[in-house]
Formats: sequence, structure tokens, C-alpha cells
Amino acid sequence: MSRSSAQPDSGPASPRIGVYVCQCGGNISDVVDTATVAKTAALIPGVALSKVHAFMCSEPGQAMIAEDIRNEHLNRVVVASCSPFLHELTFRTAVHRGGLNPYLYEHVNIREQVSWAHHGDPAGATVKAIRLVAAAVHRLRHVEPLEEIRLPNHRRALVIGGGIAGMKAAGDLAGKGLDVVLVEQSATLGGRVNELSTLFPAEESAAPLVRRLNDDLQAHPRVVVLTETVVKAVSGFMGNYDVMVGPAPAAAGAASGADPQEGRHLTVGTIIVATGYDYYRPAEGEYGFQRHPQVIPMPEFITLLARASGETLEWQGRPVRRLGFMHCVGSRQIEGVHPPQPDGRVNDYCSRVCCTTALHQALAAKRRFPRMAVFDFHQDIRTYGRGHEDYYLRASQAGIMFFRFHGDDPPVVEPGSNGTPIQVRLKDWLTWGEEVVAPLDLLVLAVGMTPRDNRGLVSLLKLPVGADRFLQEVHPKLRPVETAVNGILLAGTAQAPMAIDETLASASAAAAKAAVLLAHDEVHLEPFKARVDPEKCVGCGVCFAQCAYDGALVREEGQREGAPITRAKVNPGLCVGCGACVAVCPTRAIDLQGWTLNQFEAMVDGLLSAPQPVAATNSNPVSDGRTH
Amino acid sequence: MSSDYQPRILVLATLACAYPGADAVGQAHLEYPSNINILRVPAPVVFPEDFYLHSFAKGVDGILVTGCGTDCPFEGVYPKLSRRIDRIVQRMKAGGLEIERLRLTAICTVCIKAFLKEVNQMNDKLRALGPVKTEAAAALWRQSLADLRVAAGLPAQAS
Amino acid sequence: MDDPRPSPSPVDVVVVGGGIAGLEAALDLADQDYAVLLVERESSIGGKMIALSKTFPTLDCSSCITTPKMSAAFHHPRIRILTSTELERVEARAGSRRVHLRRKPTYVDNGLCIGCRLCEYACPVEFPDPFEEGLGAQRAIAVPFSNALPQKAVLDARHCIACGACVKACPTDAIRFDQQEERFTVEAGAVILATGFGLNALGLKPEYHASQSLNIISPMQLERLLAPHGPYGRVLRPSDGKVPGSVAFVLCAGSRDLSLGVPYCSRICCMYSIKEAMLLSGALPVADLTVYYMDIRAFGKGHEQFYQNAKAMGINFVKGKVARIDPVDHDDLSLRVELEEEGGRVEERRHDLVVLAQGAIPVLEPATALGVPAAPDGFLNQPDTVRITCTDIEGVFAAGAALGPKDIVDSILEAGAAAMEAARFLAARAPASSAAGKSTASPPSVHA
Amino acid sequence: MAALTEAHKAALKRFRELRKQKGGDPGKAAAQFRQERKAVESALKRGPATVPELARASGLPAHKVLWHLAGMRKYGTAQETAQDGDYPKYASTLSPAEAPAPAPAQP
Repeated sequence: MSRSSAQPDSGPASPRIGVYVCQCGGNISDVVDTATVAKTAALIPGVALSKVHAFMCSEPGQAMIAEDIRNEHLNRVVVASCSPFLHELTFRTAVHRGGLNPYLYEHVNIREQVSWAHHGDPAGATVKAIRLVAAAVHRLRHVEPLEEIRLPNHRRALVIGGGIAGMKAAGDLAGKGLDVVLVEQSATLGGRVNELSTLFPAEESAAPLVRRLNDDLQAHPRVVVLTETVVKAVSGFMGNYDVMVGPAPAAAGAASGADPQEGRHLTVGTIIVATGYDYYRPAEGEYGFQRHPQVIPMPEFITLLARASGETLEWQGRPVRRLGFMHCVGSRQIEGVHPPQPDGRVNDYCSRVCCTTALHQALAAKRRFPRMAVFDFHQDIRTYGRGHEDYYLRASQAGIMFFRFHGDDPPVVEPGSNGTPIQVRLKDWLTWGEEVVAPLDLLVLAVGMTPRDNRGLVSLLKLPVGADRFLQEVHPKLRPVETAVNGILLAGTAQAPMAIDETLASASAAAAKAAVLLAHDEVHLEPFKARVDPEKCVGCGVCFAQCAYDGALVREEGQREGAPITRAKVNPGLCVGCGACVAVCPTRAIDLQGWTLNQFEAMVDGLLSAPQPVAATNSNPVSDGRTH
Repeated sequence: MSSDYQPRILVLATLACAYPGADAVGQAHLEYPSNINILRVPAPVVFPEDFYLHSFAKGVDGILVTGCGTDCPFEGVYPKLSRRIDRIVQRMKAGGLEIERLRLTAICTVCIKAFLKEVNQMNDKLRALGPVKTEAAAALWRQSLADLRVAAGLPAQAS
Repeated sequence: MDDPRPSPSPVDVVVVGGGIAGLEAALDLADQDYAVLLVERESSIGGKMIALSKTFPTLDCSSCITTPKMSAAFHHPRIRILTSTELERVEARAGSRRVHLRRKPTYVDNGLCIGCRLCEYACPVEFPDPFEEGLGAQRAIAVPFSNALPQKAVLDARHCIACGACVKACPTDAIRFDQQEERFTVEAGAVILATGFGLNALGLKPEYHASQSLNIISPMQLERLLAPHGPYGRVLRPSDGKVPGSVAFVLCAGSRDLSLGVPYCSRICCMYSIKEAMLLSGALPVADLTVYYMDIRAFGKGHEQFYQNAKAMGINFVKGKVARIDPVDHDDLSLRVELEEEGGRVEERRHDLVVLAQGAIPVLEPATALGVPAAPDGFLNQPDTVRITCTDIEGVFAAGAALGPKDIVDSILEAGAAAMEAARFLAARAPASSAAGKSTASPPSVHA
Repeated sequence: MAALTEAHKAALKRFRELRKQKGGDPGKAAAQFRQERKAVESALKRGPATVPELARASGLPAHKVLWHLAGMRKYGTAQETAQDGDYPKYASTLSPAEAPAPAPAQP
């Protein structure tokens, strides 16, 4: 009853298809009459031979296919056996061994989706197996040989950002023997870590850590470090990025007009984005910020404490006897409670490191100035990391006083009434929610992390940005350092708030993915990509709007019947093979290689036109009538 | 309908989710009717409206599109697919085809119960409805082909 | 394919542990052409993740995002997988590491087994299924679970009555009652330990009386109850099959407690408990769900928003210490709670089902496996603050929960980092002709 | 069904002996399992019932009944039917003759 309008793609003039039906040692043949399936399959036009085997996946089964291809001149093969997830690759390889293109093969699942799912209906199962085989045979008439797509690969990485994430990623790649260019917009490497003193949880100094990372870079001649440099333009795709770098805006002003770096082109295979974070900048009046000079953000306090000398900590000439730390400043914000950020959203995320940073600094202050009273205002103490809880324990033992507030009712900072310049008023939920007042000489705001404002880079690289404004990975678990743009990777706090050890792990993970991308002189891609038939493309352009992958479909000027025409062309380096473009093409000029619409139409025809079962005389030679 | 009527049901199942989900049903040796035929597809967004309507015109009684839902591995594809299925359903409604013949749903790799529920429900509904009206479907199919051309700014009929 | 032992030729990297961290590390290395041997002590790869229902904070189906990695590793031409194989110890010598392994008998020839489960159907014995955390039943010979890899039957000698029914049922004559434990050694350029974590006992706190009620369950048991294909097909109380109307989560039930020997935070419990509560609110729409906590540590990407969503959904979060849990009539449980936000007021609360957030504890003994002392928390020591996946032994790296409790995302990142460090280590030792660190080892061949 | 060869029998014998040396004997547990399973199957013969009802009918603790039902569901000899208050009901899928071959569980 086939009424297909499908035109054969460019299948063989005379298909000679071999059909192999696996009994799976009774797993299939106890339900499906495999001999009947084979006998009936022989009636389908194009089928040159059909056979039954107890274990098609066994070496003799595979060898039989390869021999038949050679001796019987088969040009297409169907195996009806278990799920394609188990053995499609096995039989593609067997077909290839026989001398055929591995894609001239169709796998039919008659175990998981027939014998195991219809054991109460053996007759129905047998008919269904025949239908599925017929669909496969029909499809094979439209199947062409396919080849892996190979693109030249420039085995060099670009790392954007010279903080610890960028330094670590670049050092790792160089250490593995790959070429790396590291660009940093400022004059020095090390980024935000340069502003820190002692680091938790190892209690080592920040400077040696940066120095070690730097030594690692210097040790490898394969690393080119370009400071005061930014990315100006990017084109291309995985394996073939053309990047123009030039002087950073601030540096350009200082340099002479004819900067030799202006417009320097780099060809790289992959790009790691390690642009880091900024500290949250409190709004004027937020926890008294900028209204009271005794309210300072954490980075300022870290510097103050690191430089402190003498018996007492002094702030603006006044001794600090009572010191407070306010958690969650710029983090865990609640709509309607906290003023929105410039884009209208609040920072509803946790900045991950501020709790431990606050306790680390509180303890450091207490250790340095034992008589100082230290107060901690938090919602939850999130000392989650290895060794972090220790700071919380020690802080409690050291007599640091903890107060707990609710995010929707944050503490208020006001002028002091008991001889201190300021005081914090809050409902403390560690004591029945009673209102308490804590007089302070200095309040440190544990400011959260916000994404760097790198709108320019985001638009140059077409980077996806999440609801929290940090750069967005493809999938947090399947592909945590990859972006939706193939070949562009994320490292460190450009992606989300992270502690130093986590930043380094993330950078190395990105480097590992980069090393994979740069492993060969060619990038190998599966052939299942869209392809445009220029003969059929009329240049209507409707496909472009369907493609979510920037650059996967490009416009190409050409001629059609003497007139100029703008056709679609697929860039296989960027196409993911989703097929969204295929469905809207009015002339069927685009198809997914390996999954063409004609092939699907043919499969439907095969399902509908399958022959009735022809009973085999010697049915089920292996079966002994067991059911399960 | 006579009790032995078996509708011809096509299930389009995504490689990432629904196809392994259907495998899991077999691995658990749970049964569903043998008139359910499953084809694996990378993403059902590849199918134009005419594919579905043409299939009905050829005698497919029902099509169950089983995808990954919001877990779709391809960007922006799922909303496109669900809008397209909606449009086909509107066409079917207007052209006198029962809309129960087409359904879009999400099936995960271990969603055994959901798979069984979906295929059994469709089978029951189609058994009640009887065979598809192929002539009505053919008219809708031709219209959808013409509309596809018009949407692209081409004359409704290929020259 | 009878012989499960590796060929005598050395491999570039031995990855110990086939959970998500081990899989990721193995793939990252194999994709750079290194020859990898992945050893897993259980009978399937997939680790803890393959048993989870859904994952936070995206709520994707855990199986759906684990199986692609399992499958990619399983079919990778540069990865060879040995399941049911345990690490005995790593012996570091000048320039090489000798990995001593022990393969437990599965009594099945994996080269012949086709995973058809006919033996399983023929087996007359059932015992509490470890994959279902004891809640379901497993036969003495069985394919471990539905998406196990390899899909091969494994015989449990502790429960098999040696009746021979499986031998008769097997279509390929794959069952080998004479299989023996084997010990062997593999030379490796580098080693990655991705051995994961364990969980401390539910009954650790005597005042919780976990041994007296089947309705005090572990989070992994709840994962199985919530899984689409779990032991009961739905969430029921293990004591009597009742649909629970009130479920309590007790956080920090095995962590942040010096008296239990686990002073540290287990890092994952807040989030999985919130996730489980969310999934329960879908599975049991009328149920009353309460989370008793000390601090909610929703620190990861998207976690805080997830927590706020859970609150908005009506899940009760109560800051309080659960002082004791007592079984009461009708299999219910009475919780004595010190409500911290009400000045320590003590209240008795009743629930149908209580989930105790166990502490995450080490499974690998660094002293035995490497001959080096463990860090104070019992996990592997991290001596290098720049190369955080290095251990005390040169050329031996670690990733994931082997270095302390960690969620899936952080484990995967560390796995990538360990793979990178291992690749650097190998590249630095490679002959000049293969400066890019290309493998000189022969590709592994057999999956077991 | 394939018969046991002499080699199979010898291997089985050695397996049993070796296990005896190690002190393991699962025979008792297996016998108890079979006895309990029978009790649940026969309790189900009276028609669909909840776990507490089956526990009363079989004399087994409720949790054991639930565990057996989990196994029976997995291997296709029991299925969930309706719900009675807070308790789902279970029914046997075995034919009255209690055919040993498990029948498929219907959703």
C-alpha cells in the first residue's frame, strides 16, 4: 500500500541486501519465529539473501556477514538482533570488515523491543519483527555511504584571562606539550588572588601560589603571554578560530599610535574563557555602606589586617575594639527586599566562599588582636569545603559571637549609641528572634562575587549567559566546562563563584577538554550533520531562523538558472545535527546525513507494506519451547 | 470496532531518552501491544508537518512522538517541536482527523511506567476510533506542502 | 575472551573506580589517546550516580545523564574496563607504578554471557537487592540492574544454593562454577584514584534508634523509592507498605559531629535532602515534608535558587537539633526536636518516615592502598595546593569524593583536573619523539 | 533445556565444598524464602489485598510481605491494583494453577 512520493536518494542501481536474523540463543527465537522472519524477508524487493544465526554477535556470526558481502556481492546489510545500543557498532565494524562502507548498515531491534516486550503474543511479535525488517530494507535503498567529517585542527589554545584559572589552564596545556597563548588585559598575572594575603584552608600566602603558577608558565617555551591585551575580534569554529588581539583600552591610551600588537591575528583550535569575577559593590546605604566610613567591604579589610602593626587594629585613626562581619552582602538576595541590580534582577545566588572567608578573617583578627570582640552576622554558616568547618569550630571556641538573621529581615546598620561609631540592630534567631543591638567600631561586609562585565567578549564569542549573569555551561554534569559554542571552554569564576582550589580544578578540567580537542591534526566529527543540496536550494532562507547554533548555517552566493541566488550552506564544524532546519525547507534541499526524510518515509512505507509471514518449514531450530 | 482491530501505531523515539526508555521496558520484560512500531530519531524536530500528515495518508493510524522534553540535548529544539505538533493538531481538527492520533510526550531512559501508559492509552483510543481517514489526511498533507512553500515565499505548487 | 586479565603490556593510566569521577577521568585521557584501564569493584560501572533518581539542582533524570558517560567509556577503543575488580595496593617504583588488583569471581564467563537473564529467571533464590538498598529482591544470579554495564549476569555465592538451574537455562553455557578469585598486577604510567565515598551507619547515633524501625531510612533508600523503576514502583513505607503522609529529613545526622568522628560537613546532604523533599512533594502531593537542619548549605551554582524554590513549594525548613527519635505505635516515629529559633524549646513531632542524612566517609584506606597516612579527615591527603589532585605518591592522582565529600559537578571537575595532571605527568616522561604525550602503550582490547 | 554435563556437576560439587569450608550455607535462608513466598502467594489467592491484610493472612511481618511483593512485581508474579486508603492493594498475576513461569506484569 505504499504511496510514497519519496525519490531514491542515490541508492545503488540494484540493491543486494543481506538480512541476518539473530536468535540470541532463544532470547529472540523463543518468541519470534526467526526462521519465518528470515524466509519472509527474502520476499522483500532488494533482499538478496536472508539467514538465521543463534548468536549474530559472535565471531562466526560476524564472519558470516563479512564473507557474504564478498562472496554474494551484498551492498547493504540488515541485522535484526538486540538493541542498537549494544551491537550497532559491532555490526558496522563487521560490515566494514567485509569491505563495505560501515554506514550501509541498518540495525533492527527485535529483542528489547519485540521478543522481550511481546512474549505473550508470539504471532504478533513475529509479524512485528518482519515489519521492522521491511522498514530497514526500505530505508537501506535510500542510504548512501557516509564518511567521518574531518576538519583541519590548529593545535593551539587561546586562554583569555590571566588570573589563577587562566594561568593554571595555560600551564597545564603547555605542560602537556601544546601551544598556548594567554591574554590578560591588565599588566600583571594573578588577578584577584594578588589582593589576598593568607589563603584558607592551607594557611599559605597568596603570593607564592601565584609565583608557582607563573613559574610553571615561564618553564614552558610553548606559552606566549600577552599582558595588556584583549580580544578584538573572533571568527571561525572549533579547530579553526581566527582571533584578533590588540592592546587593552587603558594600555592603548598610553601606547603610541602605531602599536605593533594592533590587529595581531592568532589561529587557534580552542578558546578557554577565564575572565574571573568582580566583588559585589554594595549600593550606597546598603548596610550603611558609604554612609558610615566604618563600613568596609571584605577586600579592604583583608588589606587592612595584612598591613596592621602594633597592639591594636586601627581604622581611620581609631582603635577597633569591636569588629563585625556581615554575611551575604550581595548574595542570596530576595526580590522586594534587596534593591535590584542594574539589569533589574537581584543576586539570588550564594557566593560560596564568603562564609569561610569571613570566619577565616575573623579568626585571623582575633588571633592577632586577642582582646578584640568579634561579631558574626549570618543566615547560615556555609563552611562546606574540606577543612572549612574547622574555622567555624575554632571561631566558636575563640569566643566569636554569632548572630543569625533571616534573609527577608536583614540587619540594620545605624549610628552607634553606646560610644561606638556604629551599631548593628537585628532580630537574632539564635535567641528567640529577640531584637539585639551590637555596637561596633568596624563592620566588614562579606561581599559576594559578581560576574565580570565582559559584554564585549560575550558578544564576540557568542557566549551563553545564565540567569545569574555568569557564563553558562552546556550541562552542569554532562559537560560542565564546555559552552554551547563548540570549542569554547570555561575555567574558574567566570562560570560561577568558586574557592581557589575549586578554581584550579575547574581550570585543569577545562585544560583537559582543550587537550582532547587539540589531540589530533584533524578534528573528527560524526557524519550526522545537515547538508544542503545546492541543486534543490532555491535560496528562500527560511532555514536560517530555525538554527540555534550560530554560524552552522551560512549564506553562500551562487547562480541559479543564470540569476544570482543566496543559498544556505552548512558548516559541519558548527552543525550539531538536530535537524531543525530540515523541517522547514520547502524543497527538501536540506537533509540530515544518515537520517534523511526520504529514509524515514521509506521506513514508514516498509512498515505498512511488509509481506505477510511465510511459515518456514523447519521453524526455530534452536528453540525448545521455553518461555519466560 | 471489531475487537481484533489493531491500529498501526508509529512511535518516534529520541536516541537520547525515549528509545533507551523503550528498551528498558523490554529489559524488564513488561508487555505492550505488538502493533506499536518504534523508529529511533536524533530529534523529532527534523520532521516537517507533511511527514506526519503523509504518514496518516499512507495508513498510519496514530503517531506518538516521544522526546526528551526539556532534557532535550539540542538547543531551542523542544519548543519548536511542540509548536509544530500543536499546528498539526490544529490542521487535523480543521480537516476532520481525530486529534488523538497524534501526541507529543517526554519519556526518559528509565521511564518504564510512562512509556507503557502512553502506548497503551494511544492504542486504546485508536481502537475505539477505528482506522484513519486516509483521504482526509491526504488533503491535509497536500495543503501542508503548499503552505510550506508559501511560508517560504514560493508559489504553492512546485513548477 | 575467557581471560579477564589484562595483557602483560603496560597501560598509560589505571583509573580506580567506575563512578562518575572515574568515568570522566578515563574518558578525558582516552580521548587524548592514552591507553586506560578502568577498574571497578562492583559488577557494573556507574557508581552511586546511576542509582540516584534525579540530580540537583536541574532535576534531570540521573540515569539519563550517567548512561551516556558509561556507554562512552564502555565502547571507547582506548578504555578497557574490569568490573568486580578491587584495588589491593599501588606500589610506586622509580618511573613506574605497579597496581595490584584482585578480580572477584562472578561465576560467569563475560565473553560468553549475552545478558539475556534466562539464568536469572530460572534461579529459585531471592535476597535483598543491594542495588535497591535492600528494599527490593534480587536473584542469586542476575544482571545487576536494568542499565548496568556490562550487561552480564553475576552470581552471588553467598546466596546461591548451587542447584544448577542457571546452568541448564543458559543458552551459551557461560556459567562457571569453578571460577576463582584472581590476583594480578598492571604496570601503569600513572594512576588515578576515583574511589568515591562511603556512608556511615544509620544507627550511629543510639538516640535515633535506627535499628528499631524500618521507617528510619537512608537517603539512598529514598533515592531508590523515588526512582522511576524503584523497588515498589512508588514511595511506600518499608515497614508496612503505607503511603507516607509525613516525612522528616534530619540533616547532619552523621556529620559535623565530633563524637561520631566526622567533624566535617558532608557537603551534599543539604542539597540531596531538598531535592528528595521536592521529588516527594510531586510523588506524594498531600504529604507534609519537614527538613530539620543546622545550616542550609546551598552553595553551588543554582543551589540557593533551588532551596528558595523548595521553600516556596511549601516544604518546611526547621532549624533545630533532633535530640532523639523513638518508634511509637503504628510504626510511626516521634522526633524530639530542640527548636533553635524558638530559644531551644523542645517539641515532640510525629512522622511516618524519617530520612537520616548520613555522613560521607572514606572508603579507601590510604595506608593500605598507598602506604601513606590519610589526612586528618580520613580521606586522601592533598599535599599540593596548586596541583590539588596530586597525592603523596608521585604519579598517583585522585579525584572526586576520594579527596573528601563532593557533589557530582565538583567531582567531574576534579576528575578532569586529575586527568590533566596525569597527562602532564606522562608527557613530562614521554620520549622526545612523542613530546605531545601520545601513548606508546598498546590499546587495551577486552571488556570484562 | 540443556542438561548438566559431568563437568558442570563436578564444578558445582567443588563450589559447594569450597563454600562449606568457608562456613557459608544459604540453604536455610533459601528454604525460608520459599516458605515465605508461598505464604504470600497463597494469601494473594483470596484476591487483591493490602500489605497489612496480607500480613495477617500469611502470618508474616508486614515488611517481609512488602519485600516479597517487590520481588514478585520485579519478576512478574504480582501487580499493584487499586489503593485502599493509605495502602495500595496487590494482586497475583499467577494463573489459578500457579504456573511457575512468571507472567508479565501489566501496568
